[in-house]
Amino acid sequence: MLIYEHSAEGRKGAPQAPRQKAPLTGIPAHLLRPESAALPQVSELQAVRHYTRLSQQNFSIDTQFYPLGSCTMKYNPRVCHTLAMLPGFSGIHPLSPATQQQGFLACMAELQLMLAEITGMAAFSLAPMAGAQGEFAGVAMIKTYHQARGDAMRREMLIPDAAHGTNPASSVMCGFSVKEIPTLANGDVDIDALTAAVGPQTAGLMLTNPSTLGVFERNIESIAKIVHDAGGLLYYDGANLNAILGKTRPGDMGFDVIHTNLHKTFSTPHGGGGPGSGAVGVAKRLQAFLPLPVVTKDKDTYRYLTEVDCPQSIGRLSAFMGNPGVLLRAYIYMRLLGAEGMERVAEFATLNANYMQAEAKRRGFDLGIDNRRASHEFIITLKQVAKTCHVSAMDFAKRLLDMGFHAPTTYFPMLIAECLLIEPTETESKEVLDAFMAALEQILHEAHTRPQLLKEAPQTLPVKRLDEVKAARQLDLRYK
Amino acid sequence: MLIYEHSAEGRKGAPQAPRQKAPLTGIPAHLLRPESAALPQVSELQAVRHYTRLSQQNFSIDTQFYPLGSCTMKYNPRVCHTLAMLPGFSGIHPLSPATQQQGFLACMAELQLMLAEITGMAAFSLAPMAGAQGEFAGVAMIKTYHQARGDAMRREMLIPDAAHGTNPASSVMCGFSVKEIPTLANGDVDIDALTAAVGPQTAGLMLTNPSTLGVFERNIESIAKIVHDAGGLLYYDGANLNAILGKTRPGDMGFDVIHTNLHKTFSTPHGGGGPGSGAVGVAKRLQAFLPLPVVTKDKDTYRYLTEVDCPQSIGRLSAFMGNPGVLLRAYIYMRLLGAEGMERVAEFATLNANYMQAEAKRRGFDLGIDNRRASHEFIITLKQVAKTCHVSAMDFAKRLLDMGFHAPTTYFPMLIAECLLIEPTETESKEVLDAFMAALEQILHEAHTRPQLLKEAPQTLPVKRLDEVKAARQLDLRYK
Amino acid sequence: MPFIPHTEQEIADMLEAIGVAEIENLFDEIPDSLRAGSLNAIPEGLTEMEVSRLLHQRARQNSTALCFIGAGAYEHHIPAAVWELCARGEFYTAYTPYQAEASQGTLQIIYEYQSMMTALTAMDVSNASMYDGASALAEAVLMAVRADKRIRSGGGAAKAGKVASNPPARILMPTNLHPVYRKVTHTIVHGQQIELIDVPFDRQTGSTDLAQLEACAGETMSAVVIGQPNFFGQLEDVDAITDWAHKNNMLVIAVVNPLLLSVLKPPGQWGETGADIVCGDGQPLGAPLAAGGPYFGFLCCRQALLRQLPGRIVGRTEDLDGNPGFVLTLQAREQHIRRSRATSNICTNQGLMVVAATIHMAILGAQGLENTAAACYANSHELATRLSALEGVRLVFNSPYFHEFVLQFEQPVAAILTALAARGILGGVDISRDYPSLGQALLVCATEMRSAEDIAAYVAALQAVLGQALEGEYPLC
Amino acid sequence: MPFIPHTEQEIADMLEAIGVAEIENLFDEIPDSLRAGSLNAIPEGLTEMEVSRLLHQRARQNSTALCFIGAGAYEHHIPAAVWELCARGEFYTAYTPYQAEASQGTLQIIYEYQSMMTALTAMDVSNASMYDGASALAEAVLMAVRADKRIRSGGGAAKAGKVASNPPARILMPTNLHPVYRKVTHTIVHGQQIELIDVPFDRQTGSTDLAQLEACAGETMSAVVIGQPNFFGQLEDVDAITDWAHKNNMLVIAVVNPLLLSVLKPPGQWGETGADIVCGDGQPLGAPLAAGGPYFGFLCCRQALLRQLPGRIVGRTEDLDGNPGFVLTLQAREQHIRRSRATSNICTNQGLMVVAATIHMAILGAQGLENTAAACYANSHELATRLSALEGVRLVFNSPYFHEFVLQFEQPVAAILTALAARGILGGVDISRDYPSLGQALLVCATEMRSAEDIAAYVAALQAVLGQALEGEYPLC
Ligand SMILES: Cc1ncc(COP(=O)(O)O)c(C=O)c1O
Ligand SMILES: Cc1ncc(COP(=O)(O)O)c(C=O)c1O
Repeated sequence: MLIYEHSAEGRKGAPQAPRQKAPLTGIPAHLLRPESAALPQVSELQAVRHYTRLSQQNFSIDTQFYPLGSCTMKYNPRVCHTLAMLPGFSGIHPLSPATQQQGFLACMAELQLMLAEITGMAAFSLAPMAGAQGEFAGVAMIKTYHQARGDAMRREMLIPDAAHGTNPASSVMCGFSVKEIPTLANGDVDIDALTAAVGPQTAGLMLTNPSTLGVFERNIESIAKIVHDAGGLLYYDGANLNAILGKTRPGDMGFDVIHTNLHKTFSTPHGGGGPGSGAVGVAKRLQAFLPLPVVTKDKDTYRYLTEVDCPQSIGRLSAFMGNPGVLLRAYIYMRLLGAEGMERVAEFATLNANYMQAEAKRRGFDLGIDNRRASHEFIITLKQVAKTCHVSAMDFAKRLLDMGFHAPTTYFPMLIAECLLIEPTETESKEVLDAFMAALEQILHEAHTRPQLLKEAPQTLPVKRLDEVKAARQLDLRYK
Repeated sequence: MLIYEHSAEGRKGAPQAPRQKAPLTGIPAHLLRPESAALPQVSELQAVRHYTRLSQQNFSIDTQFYPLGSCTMKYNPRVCHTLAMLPGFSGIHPLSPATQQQGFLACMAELQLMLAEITGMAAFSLAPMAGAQGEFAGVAMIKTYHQARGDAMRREMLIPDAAHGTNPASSVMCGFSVKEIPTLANGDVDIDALTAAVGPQTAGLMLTNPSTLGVFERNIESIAKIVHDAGGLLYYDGANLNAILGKTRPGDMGFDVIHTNLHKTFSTPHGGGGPGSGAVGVAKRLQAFLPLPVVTKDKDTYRYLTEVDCPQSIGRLSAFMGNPGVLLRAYIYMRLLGAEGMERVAEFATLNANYMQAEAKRRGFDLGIDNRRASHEFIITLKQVAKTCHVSAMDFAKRLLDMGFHAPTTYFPMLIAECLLIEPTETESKEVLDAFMAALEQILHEAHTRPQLLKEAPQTLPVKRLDEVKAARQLDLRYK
Repeated sequence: MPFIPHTEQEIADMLEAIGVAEIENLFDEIPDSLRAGSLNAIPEGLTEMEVSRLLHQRARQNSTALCFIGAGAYEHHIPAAVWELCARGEFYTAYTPYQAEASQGTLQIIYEYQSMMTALTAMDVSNASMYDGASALAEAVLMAVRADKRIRSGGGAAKAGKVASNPPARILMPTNLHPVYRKVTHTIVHGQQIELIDVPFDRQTGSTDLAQLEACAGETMSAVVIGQPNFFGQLEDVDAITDWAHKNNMLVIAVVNPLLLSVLKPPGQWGETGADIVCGDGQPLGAPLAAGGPYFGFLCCRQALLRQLPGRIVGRTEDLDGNPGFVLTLQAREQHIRRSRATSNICTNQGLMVVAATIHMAILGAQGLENTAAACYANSHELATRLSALEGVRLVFNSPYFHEFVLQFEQPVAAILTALAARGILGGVDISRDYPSLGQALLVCATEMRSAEDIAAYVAALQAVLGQALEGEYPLC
Repeated sequence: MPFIPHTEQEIADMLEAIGVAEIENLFDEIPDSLRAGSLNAIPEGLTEMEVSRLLHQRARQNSTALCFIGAGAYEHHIPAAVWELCARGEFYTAYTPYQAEASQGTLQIIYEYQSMMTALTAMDVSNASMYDGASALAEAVLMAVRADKRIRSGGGAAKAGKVASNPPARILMPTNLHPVYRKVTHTIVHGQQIELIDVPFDRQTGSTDLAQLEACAGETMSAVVIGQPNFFGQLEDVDAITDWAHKNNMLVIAVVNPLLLSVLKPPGQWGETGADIVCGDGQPLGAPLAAGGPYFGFLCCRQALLRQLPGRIVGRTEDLDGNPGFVLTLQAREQHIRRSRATSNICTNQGLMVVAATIHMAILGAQGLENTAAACYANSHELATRLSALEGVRLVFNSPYFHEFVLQFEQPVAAILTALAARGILGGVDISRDYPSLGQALLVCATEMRSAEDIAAYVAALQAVLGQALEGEYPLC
């Protein structure tokens, strides 16, 4: 039932708003709203009950194992939320003088430094509001860099075919054309193809490492050399940073620009679709181009750098300062972990993924890429089962929901047919991993014996399988 | 699954506690614990997931209609919680000097005054921690009053048979014996029996008005006269105060002592079994006996009254000040409502109950007491259906759970066979009341056509009907 | 209408269904003479915004000074997850779990709580909570008396009103128990003719004086109460007292701090056979100070005393399909069934605080509790050493204490505390009036929350305060 | 190990299953040359207690002065229930609702949000949010350009890289729009060769100058942007501008404050046929100020532009049994399907803020929003009247404004603000540098949160400040 269906005309008196409507004398009638907006009219109890019950219809980390590959669905420590919501932070007006927000700015300055250290970059801007905006900012910096050197012909961005969709989309938003680089069956970039592709038109290469195939790009040093030799820059998509925290640093691999998804690696909650943060880091030669604002310290006082300080900046990406509430949560998380805690993240995320990969193989699943170390995630391909039993990876996913697990990422990366991309994260226990693997094995068995169980799944959720085709064909996008 | 079943030996390092265990040098070995307590060893994620999922196994006001008679399960405004949890309140040490808690004490002083005004009593103490402790305090004050007057023979407390079990139990804890007074079929106290029962041994009479039968005691003035003439005092059990807020006042009816359940009438949440508050109010002649602490104002400063100020007090009931967090929530609620809002509480609680009563009758149910106004609650008796269809009030209750409603109170008051005591409260909408009545009617129909549906209910909850007899026979009271 | 969802149309429809013209008619059974007038002392309703502003103001009027007060309520770190979970509507707005199938969340938590409390105390059973530590002690005393066959013909407080002629039951209560606990116990039990007999403490150690106890050997006492640590923070020789009591046909009632039980010998292991009843305040397990509550009382006992245990108890059972589930059990002890013959009048208890304590213990685990308790020990000892090194300050007792200790001054403690408060330090509790024999005595506590800087700040402030004249800063009465 | 649940035994078992001796071996594909050294700039881990202490300290270092700043972020009362519900783990810790059946909570809320936003704006469709108001404006500009058949051969930003030789698309951007919105739009769109053409405002009214617009009549412009109210808080003649734009083959992009839409004419009703694209910042609907975010951008449009709309969209559909349910739909617009030819690169958006806004609107309803908006209006007018009555202060514009207004001073605004801050007043935003033609100009706002006393405090403080010498208090640069 929609909140609108609990509404009754004439219900009123929310105790949250001023009791009376002050007169709007002086506004010409033709600028005023002729009748009230059609919003629901419900009591606070009705609203609380409705949204509490809706919440219960979600899977979430706090209720289920959520091994969504590429998304790093780790535990979000509660203290990050309660501290970030302290009135001393939640009450700051973004345009209040810097002197009035020194406590907040101190956190941001330290966060910039910590991110630079863990990634091996020279400087960071916290401005981008999600990974994709970080990519935009990074690619725009690459563009501005070439332009600033008078190197205006570099119009092409190289992107491996395994890359996330945001990589090509971001490049195009910056005015680049995109050239895809193929990936070998072992998961590494095809170096020959890359060598053939680079040239004076090459602005740069965008790479995720470990890649979206769940393996570490072993030739990263050669790749960096090829691109750099051709005059291009290297962009690091930080979505998979969780796998290497404290173990190896993108800056040391040769990357010039990087975005980090704080809502993945640094545990800020995903909120059912954001807010996130795609903080960007750069090597020295790109520092002047960082998006604004950036926090700096003059003597004992923190303040934001502006266009006056940074005339070469690519500019601003939001009205104020990105998503400070998210940044605070990441800051708190990093302080809780410390250097030693970060290294543990990579170790146990990797241990969990490799354990599941070994178990998957043992239980008869085909791996997307065989005979390699998994990074923090790995891929199962159901191509064979699909052919034999006429069930799809999507059917597997839906059946998992019935067993109380969120499904892994399906059909991404696109290179591997009928794939499940599985990322357990470091915060899950062996108990959970074993239960999940047992469920997967049971479903494999069901696929052979009772495939309709998969096709008709889910059966235990608030709704059964939803008709996506109908949704797109007979558009119903709002309550009427 | 129990939290213990998620435990693994050797899991450790809660980031919430000091990292190391400091040495306990100087404590003799025989005073120390030889081995760690058998508590579960889980990660924060495991705990959060476990308890989040357990929470989802509860019915609650925030998720379901909860018409539990005598319990006043109204909406608990969320702002009462967020404000009561402000660090400025939650951080106060109870033994810090009064000068350090003036903001808190100001709220308490005003709460005392507001409760006195709405009940018509001379003074209040906020000390009792639930209704039953309020009863204990009130009855103890009656005892002390008689003793202070040298009237030591008054050893008997009169209590109508419809009364809540806490009334007789509280009287006995104070050293009284209990005499039951019968109730007439129309719900009023049997005046003749009362007249016959009073005497020089009468310490007082405990009454709930409106009574637990859901009707207003019309002869309250005569009753008060009879008891007072015999030298006894009148005790008001305030569990049903919601019905008369702002409409009539116990003090004006002649009551000498009263407790109010702030966790009912004044909307502090019940928390799955408390904490509550049973603040007690008294007429002038009992003021000296109020339990401590009581808040007072000297010039501009608030402070607690102590034994030095109140040598005749019955004493203290808790180590500090009752349940301040509960008291704060009640205070905030009362300030939100104001005088006009309180009167509306009684009006709409009564409207809802009478509407449901009329609907129940129209839909073929037998009323516990017919042809009277319901107060804020009313009774259905299923005696006839039980006889005809061999289903019980409990079966009705369980079937209601399947339909998404919490059950009304069953088998209380004991006077009325196979009864459901239904209290909707003022915060529920007609939409909800109609849905509930339709469900009741459907169950009545099912009782005649498919009684097994009732007997096997519930079917849709985390567990099916639980075996209470087995629980009591084969005691399993902790994880071993 | 704030919080009331009715529209004009719905009101009209409902009145029509009832068959009255207006809401006022529904109150026509109330005699006119009793109708209330206007409620002048109740201010007009506020909007949520207005009430928020008011309460924020009030919150700011309470101090945020550094707290070195203990005496039964302790400032501990509470993991953020605890109250984030407790405040979930499904816990926060449920009633007592009368409909078991619709209350498995609350019921299972209570079962887990009972498991954890019995583990901490090493006792057989726990109930689902009492109001607080002080009232739990009173109930423990009532249990002991009911269990004492020499006093009463049979269990049940029900007889109380009728046995006034019996000899009064007696309980040995050391004076080094929390003074308010002793007062509360008196308030609650004296209606049932129970006498609380003082036992003095040893002036050197602050602990219960075994010689004094020995004077009561052979007398008919239902129980002896032991606090571990006692009100002064001093440790008692619990084994010796327990064995002495049992030898003399008395039960042992332990009053303990549940956090410290993570490192101190649990009452179930005291002496040869352990304590019989264990109670205390659960505040150190997840309850914020909050001006005194809500906290909760815990109450555990040996299996033999189970039927005397007041309050709710949850048991594990099975559903129709044989799956495990939880219910309230042994309800025949309770007032809603047994009425005047119940073990107690308690009904609503402190459920939500039990949820908090359970989650708190689950998150910290035994190791977290141990590290916390040990940090309290270390901080208090550090503070005691440094304070008592100051001129004019001495530690009163000479035997082991845990996280509270008593200091003695030459100047009036009340004046010292006022001067400290002006420097942002809540220095402890003045116990001079409760214990005149100790002179100008101050009870001080430093939990794990007090950092090295906090401790240094106290030392510096006290040094400054003692160095100046204190005349007239505080009325001495 | 904080947040890591593995026991030594489990680690051993897992390594054995993998077939390696130690965890380190799992990293053996990383070239040795690339292994990281120690991370010196990252401090040691803190316990939760330590981190709480630190963050409380940091929180106290931010001011709690009375806030009269607006300029795109407004201090409004947020019902307590909003964040109590948003913070529930099921909302807070879910991912984007890719598995629809396991995400009906989030999906239904987005559908309700789309319904409410289209109701407020009187538009046909809404997406599920953009990052913020400024980036939403940039996306609106991109939409308008993609929709402009005169500029591009066909939809899809994909072509951007290849059409460098096309004539640049142009958009009319009044200078009375938020200066940072204009900057952000430039940052985001200029890579696609889109030109933003300034339109000056009328010096008397602060509103868009129709005469200046008329100068562009006949030129190929993809759209004109209108702020209602504009950055100065002044109201625009939206009907006239909308009709002018449509007559001249331009789309109309409205930038609006969603709270004020409860009382101002909705963009869907501007002029004869309404605006085409509506965007703005959702902050006034339930987001705390929080140093600048997270807030969220909203983006609505007419049905005809639906396929150009970036971001997520939720549709209602049916399940196998024919029961209603919700899914992400029209995903072929998005980057994860369309990649380089997507409408935008946006992926993660501001989901939780949408949950907050939906609950906020549900609780307040139209009436609550209207009363709030009207209170902002009343407070700002009261404040403007009283401030501009002071010597040396004048209101710059002479036509209707809503809840922000511009004052002009003879003394430097920067110095005045510093002096006010010292008196606990955040007096507004100095816009002198962005708008030199306005002289020493200050943008001031008073929402419903500012009580009569607050307003009086500002007036008194400003009076005091203006009465004193201000030399050198603030560097003027
Ligand atoms: C590999 C990869 N790159 C980029 C992104 C985009 O990040 P965001 O969703 O924060 O914009 C994602 C996240 O979905 C991703 O998995
Ligand atoms: C009529 C009546 N009296 C007394 C009580 C006891 O109140 P409490 O549970 O707060 O102790 C109740 C509540 O259950 C009640 O309904």
